[in-house]
Amino acid sequence: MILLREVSQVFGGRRGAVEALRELDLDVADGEFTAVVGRSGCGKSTLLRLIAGLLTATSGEVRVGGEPVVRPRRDVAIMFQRPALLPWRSVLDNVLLPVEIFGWPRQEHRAHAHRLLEMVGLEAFHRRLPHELSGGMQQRVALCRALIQRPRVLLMDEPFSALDALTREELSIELQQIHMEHAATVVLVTHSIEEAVLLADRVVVLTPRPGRILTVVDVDVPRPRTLGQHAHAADLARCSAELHEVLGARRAAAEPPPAPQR
Amino acid sequence: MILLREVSQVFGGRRGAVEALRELDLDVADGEFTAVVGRSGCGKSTLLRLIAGLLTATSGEVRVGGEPVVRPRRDVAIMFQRPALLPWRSVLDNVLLPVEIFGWPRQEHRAHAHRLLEMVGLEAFHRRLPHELSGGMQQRVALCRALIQRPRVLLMDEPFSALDALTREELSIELQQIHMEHAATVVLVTHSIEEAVLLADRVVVLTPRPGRILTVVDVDVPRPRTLGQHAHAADLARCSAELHEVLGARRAAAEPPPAPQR
Amino acid sequence: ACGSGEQEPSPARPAADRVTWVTGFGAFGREAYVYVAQEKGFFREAGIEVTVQPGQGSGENLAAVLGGRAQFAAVDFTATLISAAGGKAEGAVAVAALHQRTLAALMALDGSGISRPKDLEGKTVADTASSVIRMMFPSYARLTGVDASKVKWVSLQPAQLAANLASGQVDAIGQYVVGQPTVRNAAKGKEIKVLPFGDVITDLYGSAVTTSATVATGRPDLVRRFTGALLKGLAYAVEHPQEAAGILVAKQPAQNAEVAAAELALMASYVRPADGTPMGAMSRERVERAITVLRTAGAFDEQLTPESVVSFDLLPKG
Amino acid sequence: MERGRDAVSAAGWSTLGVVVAVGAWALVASAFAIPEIILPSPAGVVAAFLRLPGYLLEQAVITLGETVLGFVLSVVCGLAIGMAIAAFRVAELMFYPLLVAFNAVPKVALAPLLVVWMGFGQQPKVVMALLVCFFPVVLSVAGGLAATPPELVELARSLDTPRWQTFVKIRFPGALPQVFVGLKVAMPLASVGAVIGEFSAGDAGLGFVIVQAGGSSDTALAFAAIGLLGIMSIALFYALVLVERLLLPWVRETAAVR
Amino acid sequence: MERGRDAVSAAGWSTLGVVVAVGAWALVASAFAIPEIILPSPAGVVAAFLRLPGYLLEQAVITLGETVLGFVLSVVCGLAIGMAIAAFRVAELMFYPLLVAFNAVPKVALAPLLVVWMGFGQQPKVVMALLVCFFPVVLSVAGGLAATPPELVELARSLDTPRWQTFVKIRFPGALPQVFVGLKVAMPLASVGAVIGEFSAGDAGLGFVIVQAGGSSDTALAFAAIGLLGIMSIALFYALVLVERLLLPWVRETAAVR
Ligand SMILES: Nc1ncnc2c1ncn2[C@@H]1O[C@H](COP(=O)(O)OP(=O)(O)OP(=O)(O)O)[C@@H](O)[C@H]1O
Ligand SMILES: Nc1ncnc2c1ncn2[C@@H]1O[C@H](COP(=O)(O)OP(=O)(O)OP(=O)(O)O)[C@@H](O)[C@H]1O
Ligand SMILES: Cc1ncc(C[n+]2csc(CCO)c2C)c(N)n1
Ligand SMILES: [Mg+2]
Ligand SMILES: [Mg+2]
Repeated sequence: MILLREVSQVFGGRRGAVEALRELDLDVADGEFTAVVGRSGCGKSTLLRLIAGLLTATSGEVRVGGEPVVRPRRDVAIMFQRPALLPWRSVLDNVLLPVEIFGWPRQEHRAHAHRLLEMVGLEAFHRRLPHELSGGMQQRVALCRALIQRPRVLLMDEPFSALDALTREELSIELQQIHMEHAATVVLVTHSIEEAVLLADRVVVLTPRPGRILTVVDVDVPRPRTLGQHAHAADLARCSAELHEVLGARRAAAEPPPAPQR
Repeated sequence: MILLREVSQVFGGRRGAVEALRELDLDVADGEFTAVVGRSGCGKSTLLRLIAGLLTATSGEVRVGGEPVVRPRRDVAIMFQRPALLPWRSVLDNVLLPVEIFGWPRQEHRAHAHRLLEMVGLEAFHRRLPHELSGGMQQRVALCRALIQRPRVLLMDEPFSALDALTREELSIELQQIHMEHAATVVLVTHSIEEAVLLADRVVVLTPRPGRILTVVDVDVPRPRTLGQHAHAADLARCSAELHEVLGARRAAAEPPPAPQR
Repeated sequence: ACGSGEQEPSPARPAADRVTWVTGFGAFGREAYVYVAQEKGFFREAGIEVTVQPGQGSGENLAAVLGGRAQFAAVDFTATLISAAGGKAEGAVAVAALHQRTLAALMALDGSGISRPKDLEGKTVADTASSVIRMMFPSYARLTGVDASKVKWVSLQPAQLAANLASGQVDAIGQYVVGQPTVRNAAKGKEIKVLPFGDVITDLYGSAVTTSATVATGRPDLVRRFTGALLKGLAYAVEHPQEAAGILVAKQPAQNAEVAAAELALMASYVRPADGTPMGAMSRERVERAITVLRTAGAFDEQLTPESVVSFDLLPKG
Repeated sequence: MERGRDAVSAAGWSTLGVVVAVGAWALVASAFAIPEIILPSPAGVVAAFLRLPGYLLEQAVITLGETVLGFVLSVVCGLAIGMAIAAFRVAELMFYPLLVAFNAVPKVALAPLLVVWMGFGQQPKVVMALLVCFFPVVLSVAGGLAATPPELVELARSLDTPRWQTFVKIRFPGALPQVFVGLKVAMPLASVGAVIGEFSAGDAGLGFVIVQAGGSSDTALAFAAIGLLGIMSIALFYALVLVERLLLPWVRETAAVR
Repeated sequence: MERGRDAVSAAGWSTLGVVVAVGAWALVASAFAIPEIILPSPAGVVAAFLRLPGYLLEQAVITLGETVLGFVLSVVCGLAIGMAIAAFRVAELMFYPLLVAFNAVPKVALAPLLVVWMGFGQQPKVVMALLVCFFPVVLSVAGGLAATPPELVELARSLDTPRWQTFVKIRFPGALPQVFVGLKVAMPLASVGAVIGEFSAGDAGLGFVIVQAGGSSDTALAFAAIGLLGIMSIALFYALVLVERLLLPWVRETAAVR
């Protein structure tokens, strides 16, 4: 479904260029759920932008559904790292924005929007304006806006970063559910290894700037998955451990704290 | 150092009022490190705003250092949930903003700013503008801006939410270091129980809207702490488990996923 | 094209011709005669329905006539000559003189040290930037023995002239003779010394009824009827200045009836021909001499024939 | 209750402002012994108004009509041109310099042209009002549209939003606060335009009164007309502010405090 | 290279715009057989310019000086008043209505006063330019300052930033893009103001040329002066755009694409 070949992205700037991605190759099969992890600033958001057709790669090839990506497509939805809500629209109208733009029947999708808001626990807030919401609530509205499109490819940039563990887990489960029902191809950027392992078929690990693929960890655990006391808990834990290993988090933490710098 | 008595906060709005906090009592001792956890939208950011003097409580009393809070004080620094960087200032100048405003000698604090940027891994970016940074990088700049103030009270609203596990852990250690060196009173809002337990003396758990104190978990583990294979790992794990228990996360996760809603 | 008529169609002659008349400048007392002709029914008798529009000065009035927005306008004939010589007023023709001598004048406050033309030397005189008075001054200066180069001119908007004279910003201003009551009012009743150019430059006409060649050749009958009625109004107005002023103020409440009456009284001697020729008359010889006077004064260099600026066969006869 | 008291104190301050201004004027007029013909006293102006109240109000209504019509047209044209400039680089390159040049032309100079084309009626005054005031609308529309936050532009792009929909649903609503600044600049200019139109042709409206009064050196009457013009503009301006508040409640709610 | 080609194509389009406009003008002038006195042909205007090129340029320089000086003063005053209005509610309540009313006064009506106070020199023209164009600056400054993103206002408050520092370091830089829109509106107005000043008193500048040409019905000469005025304004406007680009590089980098 998604194919990247030797994709590099360099940002020019008055203070010199920044190499965000270097010669990245990636294949995501139809219906596959891929998680992307990597250090802050390694190019994860840039990767999603490239797939979404919002950026044109400095070099290399990006294809979705076999066609080269030259501009955004309507069957590809992206949920940004920032909520990007329209401040003058109510929560409900923000969720319905794609429906309006696609010219879909509003009445029908209204019901869908209400269901989604119900799901993320914001039904009571559907008539409010974004500035009346907390950070996490805004993020959930953005999630609903991405989901209402029912896209073939769903790109999500840290969708749960502003959410508490419980909400995060509930929504992970919902997302899994939606993925299973619609067989959408999902690429999810996250900083939570637990989340990556819980949701993804494959976890792609990027190196720090410039972003290249360090490794890909396959998570061969049947769905629906939950963290905790279930049958495949051990499998999940193993994947998790492997990722922690690769990312070097535990190792670094185990070392004595670095000498104070002043 | 910080004292809240029967603090309630109600937001008026054209669509009806929202009760964010209800009759909250909280004491934070001088030099204490308090973490606040709770579900999205429960009033954590509101709580920080009240302590920072950015909001006046609908009812109740808020004191810092014994004095009623009527307006922001310069010995109280707050790091917001959103980076709130000035788009026309370079990274370094953004970090130096408080220095300029406080009229401190710029030259001296320049070095400090560079050390902080070094610490968060952004020294190479100090001349760039905010829009050239990734989400996590912006958040780190905001962190530096809060730290350069060397405040007596440091209020942080999900400071690491956009950071990968490794960076997050590195910065947690730095933050601990700074807290130990300066004996600052810290209130940290977070969604990561691990982080709360790693850093805090006490973890305050808020109920969902309206926010009230559900429970307070004390973490009696000497510093410096690290997650992992250290002496007090078991203690930390116990606190962590207790919090998970209270927050209901694990429990919910252990249950079968809720029936699909459509 | 016809002016937008605001009046009821005349019941007597439903097929009345509709024309627009543009006054010389504004709707001051000196322009009251057109309202008189209207009010007294002179136009109706001539089978014409007239819409009156306050004018903007010579240039704009010529433009209105040439552009076909108005059929007739009062235009200072000196300005018409100057514009025509520059090739700017092609097709504009005078069909009747309103003033037999130019109304151009300079005015000063009594006691300002200006009592005769010679006193102007070394003084500051204000006038509108486009004023014909300024263009006539060299002739006036020559005829009165004034060294024109010793007079300093400054430009002001028309409405500012009196105020600046009254407040002592300038020593004298260019005005039409009929402006005296207004200036006296502005000067809080101080007496005004008037130096009329017409006293020494006798060849220049004042304003003339001006139309376009299109109307002049296409509707000669309309022109005759119109000028006839208008001049009737003019005669009536200068004979009955109080009544005429009343008619004006009824139409234009912002005007002051006393000032208007005084203007009309002052205008009387300029309107009636001295030599017994009919009102509105113009002669080829005088027009020729006027052209010469202006060319000598340096107002223009080009050749100009009287026929190109005056429709002699349309002039009022007896 | 709060709001009621606020409104009262607001009205109080505004009145105070007017009182101070009129007081300063009276003081200047008398202290520097400026002749009445140049700067009439407030009392003289009021007296001039009371001489012809009916006539003046009648003329004010005429000017008001031209102003409002010209303003509405300028909003329509300004929106169209501003959007074209914001949307098409070619439109910007081709028309921006022309607009700038045109805007620098003192419109009085165009009056004879308008008279020839449109006669002596209301039409040329309305057009004059339009010409004088549409440029601020164009610039504020173009400026506001160019200032859409980049994240919202990216959102629109990600939905493959057709251009006009991006304009209508995202860029334009976001530009509205700035557009209203342009409208507020344009509103008083519209009345200036109408008055300039009246200066140049016709025999009605406050502009005509000003010319007539000026020509007869009746400065107090001219100032009375000018005063009416000012009052009219204040009313129109605050009507616009009201429309803004009703249309854009979210701006007030999120706007910066003082 | 890219940029070079862009600049060439930009210049090309702008030239095309001018050519189209002049062509349309020539066509209208000849097709409707409009008399020279009302709408001279482009050729006539060029001929009029070539008759007196030195004189016209000299007058243009005089007007340019007044325009620039008036504009600079209006920026200074506009910033001060705009900031006062944005900072103090009392200032807004007291002075806003007065400013609106004042802005609606056709400035020609104030010319006599200026002449009495300042005589016939350049000063009253500069003041006229200032008076005509400072209102857009005031409104855009006040509007821009009121539009600071709430998170930045909160940031300033959290640092207990003194008010003036909040203005200088946070609200004002953020308002600059909008302020420049106001300056762009004001710039051509400044030249209108200077010309109106020249209409009213004095014997120099393009405004004087326009009035004087009107008297001898030399409309072509008046249009030549108007044309110079337009060219001058375009130059000043784009100088301002250049200053904006140099001062606010971040705006271009983050600004919305078309
Ligand atoms: N300005 C406001 N106007 C109206 N309601 C508000 C406003 N700010 C916050 N609220 C409401 O107050 C409640 C608490 O908000 P707050 O931002 O404190 O939550 P939070 O705990 O920080 O959530 P999160 O973890 O999602 O950031 C929410 O329900 C929100 O809708
Ligand atoms: N518009 C831009 N101009 C210049 N550099 C940019 C731009 N956008 C991103 N970059 C740079 O590209 C690199 C990758 O950015 P990106 O946003 O993809 O990181 P990320 O992996 O999403 O990080 P995070 O986890 O912090 O969000 C960063 O170093 C950033 O500085
Ligand atoms: C009140 C008043 N009325 C008429 C004139 C005379 N006038 C008006 S415009 C103009 C120039 C001709 O184009 C002249 C001479 C005046 N000065 N003041
Ligand atoms: Mg990112
Ligand atoms: Mg929050």
